Amino acid sequence: MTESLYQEIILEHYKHPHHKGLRDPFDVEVHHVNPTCGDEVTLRVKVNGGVVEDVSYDGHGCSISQASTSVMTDLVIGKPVDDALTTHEAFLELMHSRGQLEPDEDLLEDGIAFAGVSKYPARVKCALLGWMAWKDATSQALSSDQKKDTA
Amino acid sequence: MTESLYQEIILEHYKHPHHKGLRDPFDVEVHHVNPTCGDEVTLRVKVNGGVVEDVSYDGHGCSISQASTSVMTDLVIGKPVDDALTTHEAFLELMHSRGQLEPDEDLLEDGIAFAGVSKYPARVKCALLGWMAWKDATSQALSSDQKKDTA
Amino acid sequence: MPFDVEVVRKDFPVLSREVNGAPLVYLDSASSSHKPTPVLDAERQFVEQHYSNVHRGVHTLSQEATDAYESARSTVASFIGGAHDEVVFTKNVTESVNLVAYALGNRGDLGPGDEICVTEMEHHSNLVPWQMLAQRTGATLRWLGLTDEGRLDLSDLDAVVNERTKLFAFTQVSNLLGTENDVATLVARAKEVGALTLVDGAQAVPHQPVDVRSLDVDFYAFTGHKMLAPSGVGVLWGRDLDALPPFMGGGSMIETVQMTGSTYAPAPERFEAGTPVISQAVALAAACDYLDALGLDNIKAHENALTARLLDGIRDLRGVSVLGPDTTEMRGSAVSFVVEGVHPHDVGQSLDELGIAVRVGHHCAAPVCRRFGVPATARASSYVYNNEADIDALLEGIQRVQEFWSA
Amino acid sequence: MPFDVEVVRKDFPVLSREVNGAPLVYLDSASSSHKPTPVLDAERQFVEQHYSNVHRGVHTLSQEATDAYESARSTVASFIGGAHDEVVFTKNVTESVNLVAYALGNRGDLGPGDEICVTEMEHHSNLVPWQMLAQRTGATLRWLGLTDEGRLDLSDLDAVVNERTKLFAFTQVSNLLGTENDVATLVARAKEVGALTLVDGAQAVPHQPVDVRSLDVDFYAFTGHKMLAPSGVGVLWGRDLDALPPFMGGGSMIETVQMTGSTYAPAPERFEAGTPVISQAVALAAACDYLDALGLDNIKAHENALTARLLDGIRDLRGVSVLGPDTTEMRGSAVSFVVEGVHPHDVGQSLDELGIAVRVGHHCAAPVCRRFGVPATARASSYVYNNEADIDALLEGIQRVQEFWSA
Ligand SMILES: Cc1ncc(COP(=O)(O)O)c(C=O)c1O
Ligand SMILES: Cc1ncc(COP(=O)(O)O)c(C=O)c1O
Repeated sequence: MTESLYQEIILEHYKHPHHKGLRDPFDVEVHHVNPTCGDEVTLRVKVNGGVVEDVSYDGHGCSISQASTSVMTDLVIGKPVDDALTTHEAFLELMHSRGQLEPDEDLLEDGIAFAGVSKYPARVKCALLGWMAWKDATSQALSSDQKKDTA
Repeated sequence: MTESLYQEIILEHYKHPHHKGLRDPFDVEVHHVNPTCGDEVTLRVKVNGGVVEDVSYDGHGCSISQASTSVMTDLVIGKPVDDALTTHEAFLELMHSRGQLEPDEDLLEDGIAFAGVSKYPARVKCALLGWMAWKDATSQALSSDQKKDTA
Repeated sequence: MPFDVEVVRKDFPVLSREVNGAPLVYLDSASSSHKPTPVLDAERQFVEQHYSNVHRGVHTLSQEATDAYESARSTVASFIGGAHDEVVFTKNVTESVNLVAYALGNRGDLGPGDEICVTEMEHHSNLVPWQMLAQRTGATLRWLGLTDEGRLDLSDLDAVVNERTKLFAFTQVSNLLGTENDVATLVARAKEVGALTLVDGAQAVPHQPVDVRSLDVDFYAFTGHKMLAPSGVGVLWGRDLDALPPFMGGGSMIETVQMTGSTYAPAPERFEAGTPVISQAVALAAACDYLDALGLDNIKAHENALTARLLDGIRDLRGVSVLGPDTTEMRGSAVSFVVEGVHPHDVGQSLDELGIAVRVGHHCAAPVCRRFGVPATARASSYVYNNEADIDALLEGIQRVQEFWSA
Repeated sequence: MPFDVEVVRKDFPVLSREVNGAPLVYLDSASSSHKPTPVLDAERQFVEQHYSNVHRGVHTLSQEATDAYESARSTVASFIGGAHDEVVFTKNVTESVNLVAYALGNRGDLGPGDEICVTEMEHHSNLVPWQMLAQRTGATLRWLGLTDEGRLDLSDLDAVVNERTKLFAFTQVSNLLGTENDVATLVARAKEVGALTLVDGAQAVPHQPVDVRSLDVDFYAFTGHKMLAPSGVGVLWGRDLDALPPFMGGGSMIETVQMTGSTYAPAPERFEAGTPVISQAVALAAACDYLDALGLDNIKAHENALTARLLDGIRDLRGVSVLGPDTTEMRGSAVSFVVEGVHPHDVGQSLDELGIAVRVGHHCAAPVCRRFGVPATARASSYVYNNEADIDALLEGIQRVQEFWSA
């Protein structure tokens, strides 16, 4: 079986996901669903002083969605929110590149393994499930933070 | 110009229609329209003792509808209603034959000129306009006759 | 002619394609079928030599096109045992169902207290239109549930289909489970309570002989692209279409039009607003002829043999289970299966890497997945052009998938 | 490339046909156009090598088909200056109009006291859906009348389009009169009163450059079969389709489905219930490419030259009069005419005997006939493949018709 889509790195993260399991403390919890395949993720974010302090999650789904969420946590935990958002942007861009983009390994690290996924439009949503949940949760965390600040 | 559709007889009746103009006395008057081309006919029927005593009409339309109505009046006026209905049936059958039927000249007389029309489905409705109006008016005349009889 | 799948295969150019370096094994016909050369040629020949708009002209091409279109209607009508004027050409079976839903709504058939009945195995196209109709009118949607074997649970049929039921809509064959329903029993109950019946024949008409008169239903709907015809053409058959008010308004469906109001043409024209699916209808008729030439009984027997081979093969595999009936008894050729420990998307993708095309997901029947507690399934479905080698390739492929994902 | 009609003609096999012993002169493209070989080949190549259902699979063919379908959407969107997600594929422009009419109704936009405005020159497909919507909701239908020249009578524009107007639907180019309307003036008035605008571009998009953004409308609808594409595919463009609730329910238009209720996908999927018109959309994109390669400005210039030749020629004939604008100023290529003393059906039939195809009847715009006091007209309409010889044959043909019928 060829492995054009299923890179070793993806299989590794799928079989041994990082940071999996819901943890306390957290600011925001979100639940995202991919209606076309039923993949689900519940994801928590803790932001502190402009830094992504923790991301934890649980869910089920295909290898792509599970591995991609695992890779995402590696890339954002401990990073300043702004840097994490930049990484998020870069991953999004890669996913929409239909295989036309050379991914930036310094920025995306294990995430570059998903470059091949961008050639499979039906799977792009899988790869983005965890990332979108993180973005959503982080935005909520930031805006409730802001409210606290201005209150 | 070929004359496959426009037989001499048809052109004759079109240019010099028989029995045209509304006349008294009559039992029933009907108004029929061909919505696809706007052809119209107003037609009166007088039935007496089981015989079609008179049919008169007015209207406007294409050569086929006008000529066909003219031919129809020739064929039914003065005939026992039953015979006229048989002729009507035969004409209907001819019109739906798509050129596959050898028309009965004894029965249809000038009506056989319309055999060619049956090959042009778009024109069949034109050829039937007056005939359908006559059938409608005659049925009404008969049923009101019956009501009178049974009253 | 005897049914020879190897001869049939020659009519489908796509079957000589390679996918990911392997010969294509196409097991996704329940989603959409391929189209044989004679059907494509019939459409092309019509378009190149006789095309014009229909119904509205006296010129030669317009008459030829009208003849071709109306004779396609006759062919399609005969194919299901109906009459010419009982057949409406639509875009797909989804439009056919929506047509009836909107027309019943426009007629004012439904209101609070009335009920519409469906089943839990419906394709979204025979479910969502009724949900929307219920929402618009205040009527209540009810449904028959499923047994663990993937059959309709008829234990509460009499309660679910009752005196308040105005319409009972159900599929003849499930696209996810493969289950064939006993139409006679369901229609009998609907008749007892005076409900109209609509049968979704999308998965039946391509695969087995169907006779709408003996089914004794009010409406029967199916779709061309699953039966060797192009996309873009569906069918609604109705016993008494003239009793329905129009759905869409526009050209061709009218009798007289004034600015202040219009009157409508009789069926079937009343339901074909605008320029119809002309060349697609011609192609659908050619597909009916093609299927008739093969013989629907032969097709059914051929598919049953393949389905049995697949069901038997899966039974021998460890960690693979089938959703829906486990034998070919009252069953179509769609076989949904789940591979333990491997997500259906990964199953489908891995099979594709071997050139094997199966569908994965909820197959537009999400409630069935929910009923069986799975997020999705993989589904293999065979048709006239599939052979034993295809089934064997799939069975072998599933094992390779298992190896890959357990490594 | 310079526009060379003789080169173009080679792409249309039907043009080498004979009709009643004479070479075909096809002047009925306003009703439906023929389809060039490159468009037919593009569809066939797709169907034979890349066909599958779209949107629902991970296997290779399914992805190729989805790519082809979605890239067709982009091509069609660019063709009219719109964006990918603003384009919905329908069956024909009639469905596009009905989609908006039903969706507005479903949203509850209209009720007693509200008004819908149209014009007296609308095709039935942009009139009857609004009559039906008015009937369903209790809203009032109003319309702009016509001048004797066949232009919109704008003298009461401000009264007819007023604060109660919720939607103003009008055609860009009349299929019967040929009149091109001044969209900017009409849209400006609609904007003043906050009414939505829908433009029927069925007779515009095939013949001239159209840019929906500069037209500044809310909805724009057109149909494939009049612009070198197959029957069975139409388009609805919308500025903000996500604001509309669904029209038809079914597969592909949903987000989540439970038996108790469903949520819907964003536009454009929300409006494409069921298997879409896949290969027809691919063909429509090929038709857009074909038209783009010819150049819409070239096409418009070519047609204007033919229209001028025809209008000038008819002006020289005794007993023949044109309905609608007498010059090419703000005018399409459809020319309706009446031959004194000869019923339009007889005109059309007699011309057909000479191999000349024109349309006769009310052209699905019966109110226009009524307005001009004729039961029907004959209509000649030219397109990319017509040449001066076609126009001359028609002018000569009309004279032979006159001779025959005055004999
Ligand atoms: C101006 C106009 N609008 C609408 C239509 C209807 O198009 P369709 O029949 O493709 O829906 C036509 C053509 O028939 C037309 O010319
Ligand atoms: C049982 C059933 N009903 C309805 C449909 C919908 O068909 P279409 O998408 O052609 O409208 C399908 C196929 O997708 C089906 O399998």
